[in-house]
Amino acid sequence: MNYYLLIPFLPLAAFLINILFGKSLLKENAHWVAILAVAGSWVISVATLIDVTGGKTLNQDLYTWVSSGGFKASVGFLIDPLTAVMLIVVTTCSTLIHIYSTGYMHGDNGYYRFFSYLSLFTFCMLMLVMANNFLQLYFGWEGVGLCSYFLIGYYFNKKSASDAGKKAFIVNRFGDFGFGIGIFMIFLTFGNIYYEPVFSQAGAFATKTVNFLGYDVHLMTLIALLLFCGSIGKSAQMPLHVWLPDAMEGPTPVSALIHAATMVTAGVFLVARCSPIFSLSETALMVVALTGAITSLFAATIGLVQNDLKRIIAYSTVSQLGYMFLACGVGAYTAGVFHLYTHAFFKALLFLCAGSVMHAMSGELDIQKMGGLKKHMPVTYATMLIASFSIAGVPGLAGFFSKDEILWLAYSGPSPVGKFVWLIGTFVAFLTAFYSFRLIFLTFHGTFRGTHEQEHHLHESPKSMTIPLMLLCIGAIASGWVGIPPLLHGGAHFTEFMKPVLGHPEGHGTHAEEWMVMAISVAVGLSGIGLAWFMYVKRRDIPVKLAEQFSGFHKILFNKYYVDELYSLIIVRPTIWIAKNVLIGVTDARIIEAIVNGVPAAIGGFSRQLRKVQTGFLHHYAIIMAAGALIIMGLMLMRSW
Amino acid sequence: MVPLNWYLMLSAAVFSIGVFGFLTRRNIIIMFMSVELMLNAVNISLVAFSHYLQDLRGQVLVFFIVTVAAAEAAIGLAIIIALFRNKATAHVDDMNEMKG
Amino acid sequence: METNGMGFPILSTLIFLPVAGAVLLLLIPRSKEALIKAVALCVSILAFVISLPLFTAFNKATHAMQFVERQAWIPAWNITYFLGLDGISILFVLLSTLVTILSILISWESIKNKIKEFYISILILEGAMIGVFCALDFFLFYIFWEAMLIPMYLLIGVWGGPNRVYAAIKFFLYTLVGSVLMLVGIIVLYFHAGRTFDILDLATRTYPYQMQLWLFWAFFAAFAVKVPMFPVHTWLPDAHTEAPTAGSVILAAVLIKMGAYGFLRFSMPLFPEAARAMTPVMLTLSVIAIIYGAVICLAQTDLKRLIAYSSVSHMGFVTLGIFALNTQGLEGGILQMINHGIVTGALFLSVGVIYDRTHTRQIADYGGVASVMPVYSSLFIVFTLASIGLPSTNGFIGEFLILLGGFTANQLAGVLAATGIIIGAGYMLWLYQRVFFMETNAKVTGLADVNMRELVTLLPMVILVFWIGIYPDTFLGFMHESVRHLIERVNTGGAPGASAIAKTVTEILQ
Amino acid sequence: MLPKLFFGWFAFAIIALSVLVITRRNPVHSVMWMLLLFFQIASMYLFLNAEFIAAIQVIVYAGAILVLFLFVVLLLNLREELLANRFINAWPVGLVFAGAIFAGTLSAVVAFVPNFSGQYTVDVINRETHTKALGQLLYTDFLFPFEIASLILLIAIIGAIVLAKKRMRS
Repeated sequence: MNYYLLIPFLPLAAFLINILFGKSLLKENAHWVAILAVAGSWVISVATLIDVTGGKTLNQDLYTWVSSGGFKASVGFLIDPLTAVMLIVVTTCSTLIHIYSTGYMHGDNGYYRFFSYLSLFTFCMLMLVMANNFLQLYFGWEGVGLCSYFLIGYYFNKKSASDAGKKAFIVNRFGDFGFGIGIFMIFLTFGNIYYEPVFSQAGAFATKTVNFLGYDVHLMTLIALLLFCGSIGKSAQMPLHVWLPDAMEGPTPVSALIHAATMVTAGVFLVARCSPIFSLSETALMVVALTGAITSLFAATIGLVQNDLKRIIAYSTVSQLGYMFLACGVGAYTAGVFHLYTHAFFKALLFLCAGSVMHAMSGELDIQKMGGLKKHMPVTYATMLIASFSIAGVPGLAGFFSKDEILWLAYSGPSPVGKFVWLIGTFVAFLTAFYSFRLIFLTFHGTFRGTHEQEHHLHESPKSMTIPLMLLCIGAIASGWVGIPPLLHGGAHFTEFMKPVLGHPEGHGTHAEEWMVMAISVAVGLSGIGLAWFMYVKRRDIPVKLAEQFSGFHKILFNKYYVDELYSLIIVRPTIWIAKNVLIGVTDARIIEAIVNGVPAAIGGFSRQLRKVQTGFLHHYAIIMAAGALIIMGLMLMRSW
Repeated sequence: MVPLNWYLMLSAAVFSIGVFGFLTRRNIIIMFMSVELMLNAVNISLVAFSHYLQDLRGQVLVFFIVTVAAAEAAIGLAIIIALFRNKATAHVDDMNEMKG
Repeated sequence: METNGMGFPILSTLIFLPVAGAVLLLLIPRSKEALIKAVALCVSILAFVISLPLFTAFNKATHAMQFVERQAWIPAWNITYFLGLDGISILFVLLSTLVTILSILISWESIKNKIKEFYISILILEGAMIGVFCALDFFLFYIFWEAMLIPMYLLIGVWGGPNRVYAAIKFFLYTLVGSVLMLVGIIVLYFHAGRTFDILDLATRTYPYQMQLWLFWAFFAAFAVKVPMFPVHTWLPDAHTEAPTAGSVILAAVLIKMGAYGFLRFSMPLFPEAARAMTPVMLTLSVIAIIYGAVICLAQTDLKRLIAYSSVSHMGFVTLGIFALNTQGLEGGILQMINHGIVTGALFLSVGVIYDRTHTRQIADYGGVASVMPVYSSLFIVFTLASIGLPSTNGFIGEFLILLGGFTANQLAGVLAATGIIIGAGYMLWLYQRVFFMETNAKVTGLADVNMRELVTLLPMVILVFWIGIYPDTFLGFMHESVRHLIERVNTGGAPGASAIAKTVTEILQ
Repeated sequence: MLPKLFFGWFAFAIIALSVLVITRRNPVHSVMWMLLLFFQIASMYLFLNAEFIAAIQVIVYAGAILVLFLFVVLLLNLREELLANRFINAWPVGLVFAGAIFAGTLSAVVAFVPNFSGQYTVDVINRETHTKALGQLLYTDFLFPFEIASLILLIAIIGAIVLAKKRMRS
């Protein structure tokens, strides 16, 4: 089972080939290398999945990466059910999006560059999910962040794009700051940063407390929360969610791959991977659950009023990621990962459809300027509709099963905040259905509201784009079928498959309760769709009126609760101000430089006075010399007396 | 027999006259000659010492002083010529180029 | 004369070959510019080639000095000509020989006046730098230490920017004030230890605690200025900004390493108790330097000045690692010195490349360079990322080990220092965005991409960035034994078994 | 008594001539008085059994150095100087200093009594002849300073030429 090595290194090879030879040799054929590599990875991943279902796991070091004193970290691979599922998610989405990109990016003058970044991203993401120690995880973690930086800022001549890329990287660094310290704490605690020994010894520290920066804190809570900082940054949770909406400056396939299906779910993956640590701390779990719940609600409310096609989906992503954390927080890691897995398909699909729409609209993103597109782009419409049904939780589709499992486990699970987050989750399900269909109705239904020129150009996208749409659509429908709960006479295969790694909490509730939770979730989903239809198809005047009636609230929502402005006001501007006016202006210039230049200046001033003694007149010197001679003579005479 | 002190007193007198000349004359050539005067005063005392102490080393010193005086005169006068060529004056209080 | 196992005095050759090259240059008529450059380049390459066997012949299993050369020099004062390398110093010798080649290459066209003197200065500087790292006799060390100043002073003062004289004098005086205090310290040691300048011998003795403290601060004055540590850093921005590219590169890559090297070679083994006692102060100063330098970078408008201040921040990491006094911190610190030499050296080389074309250092004069100079931009991003410590680049390995060591030694220091990484990403990416992204500035349109010579100059740095980032063991392997020995000395020197640092929480708990 | 009379004459002549040298307005006159002064000093040296030094005094000082002075004075053509003040305005200060130095020196030498006797008594010198005795000393014990003196003279010659030479290019 050594062929697993090829999974990450095929994309790496593709990256190297493209970045070195893409510009001069490959040019318009750059995609072939990338697609072949990632498709190869996909094939091997499938084979790996089959191996893992057969019960095989693998934990093997390739070589020692860093070793210093007692510290050792290697490049190594751990393949277990969690990794296998992530491999499938990553390689499948990546392959399809690579294919889609050949159409979407056609004719772009950075074609080779785009594909080399995609390959690099795939490599880093695979390194991340296949790691067997925290340092390699961190490598992948930062690596995908880097690719995200490159790809968000792909159109680097645009200021907004390069700003967004930079913002994504720096905001993530805030999260990684905690993550890094988490790794230090793990090393200090276990003397080791490999998953296997760390997780197996974690139980021994369940009740330990440790002094951290002068406070006595519960050790496992501390480690879990520090690691969770990383997750917050990478998965765009409150309060570090600000980068993800801006990240939509990147090309749409990038949004689909990185900012929906794979990279942003790395945070969830981290929590799931470290479930043995998180499970030891009720406080940490509660924080995770509440962060997830609040973020999902928060992002969903913003999503209600946005007009930018991609930003709506981006907020939806933030919201759904919150959902996954909510699941992990109530101890239902399997449900979280299950949602991660179904979400990858339907959210990637949503983005790719949005890309297809943009393609038709020559880059226009304002949904208020669209409408009635369904007759021009039937395939896009159909697939996007299915994806929206899936996210809204319509029974039978992928999103339904994963969302239902989360809500049920939140309701019935052991978590003390379970009922509360269930309530929020259900409400968010309603909002999700509403804004998803607001998007559908405004875009595809009604009459076209853009310019004539745009209308003239409307067309269905090329085959290279629609085929991936259709393939992903299959995923959006069917990917949930591996996890049909026993209540619906399914086998819950997914849960069973994951159990050895993640464990699984048993819901404590009757069948009646389970039916009730499911019914409520379906009901709120459908009513959300209904309300959207009512407001954006039937009575188009209501949204305007509502916006006027609650103009204050609408403004707050529309401006995303002013979080960006707040950060700028309390972090960015004061720091720059201090740098300019205090450090450069006062400390360096007025204190240190004043001393450094002041001492020589004082000496200089003294010598300027002193040099007046040098009159240049020979007689003055002669007199002084005579005086000197006299003094010496006087001293000699005095001595002899 | 003339006592050594007399020679020394003579030397002191000549030396002081030289000092006075050096300190007060404006003409650089006369100042220079005052220096020669001082050197001669020293020579007188050295020769006198040599005679009274019955040691020739004093006279060896005189020999060297004469050498140095010759060298000094050559260089000094050359400087004076160069100076005069530029400043057209031999009065030292007209010169303060070395003012700090 | 002790044998060094190489069959010939390799270290002396390394020191004096460049000096001989400088003498050779002296004999070439100044009109033959091409010949002067060629000779300088050949000499530097030859020195590099000679230094390569050090890399392979070095015995990693011992902390003892290797390639030792020892000869009585001034017997009356018991001064010997004593050279040798251990795991701490060997990498710096290699770095010096490499960087010299690159700085000669980068100056190929940008230096147009007094060419002969320029290359003579660089070659003499190379000899002195190698001498500093090899010297094991205090007297010899001090000679090289001061000899290094003169060519650097000339490089800044003669071939520098508009404000070069101020910067050069500032550099010189700052360094000299520090060195003089060190000289006093050396003389005190000399007499206290019964008239010996032998560093190895001195480093095995015990000194009274009060004396250790005084001498520690005397040496601190010299080394802190060179590093430069927080309150004495203001010469660096001026020197870097005004120096010609080659000067900045050598300054950043090698010269400022000597401060940290001094801490490792002298302050710690000679005054272990004082070093232990002063750890809180040093950690505080390091953390201040990290944050202070980084925050100042956020408000810089001058390319070279920004990189200079980032050096203050990065060298803060180095001193943090060194004074963490544990294996990870020390090895990380030493590796980070190499890394900083490579990365900041490369950044200055890169800035030199574009400065040759535009003759402006103002960030506002750039923008959109990535569209006109794609290859250059790719190289620059590699160095940018290495500078902000992205995993798989060398910066990551160094910073991670330092932070791990720092955090182990003092949690607060580790946490505060880690904020430097956030700010570091902030200013470097801001710089990169302003220069390479956004709309193409009129001043950069039509610039030619890097030519072959510049590519050859920058490529070794790219290779090293990834080599250390991906397989750091090649370099860390040199240090293990020497660092272990050093920690032993620091922890047990003076009062045996005084304290054991680097406890894991596990040990505390059990 | 006779030696004291001679000494009195020399002392009087030397002091008087010295004063004349430094007070003349015209440097040419000063040089002339100095010439006389040097002859007086040389004669006094004869009374101190130093024939060779007396010879040098006449040949080198009077013959060479003073002639040099004279040349320069004539070369410079100092007509305006002859009309200006001879002394600086603050000449009393000079007088005070010179007087102080005289007083100081006098107080030191007035009570000086020689209490050392070397090997070169008058008889020895007379037997060996003065020039030979001095020569032996110069070429043995003082050989090295002697050589240095020759170098100094060489340097002085070259230096004087370089300094006094008219600059061709300026």
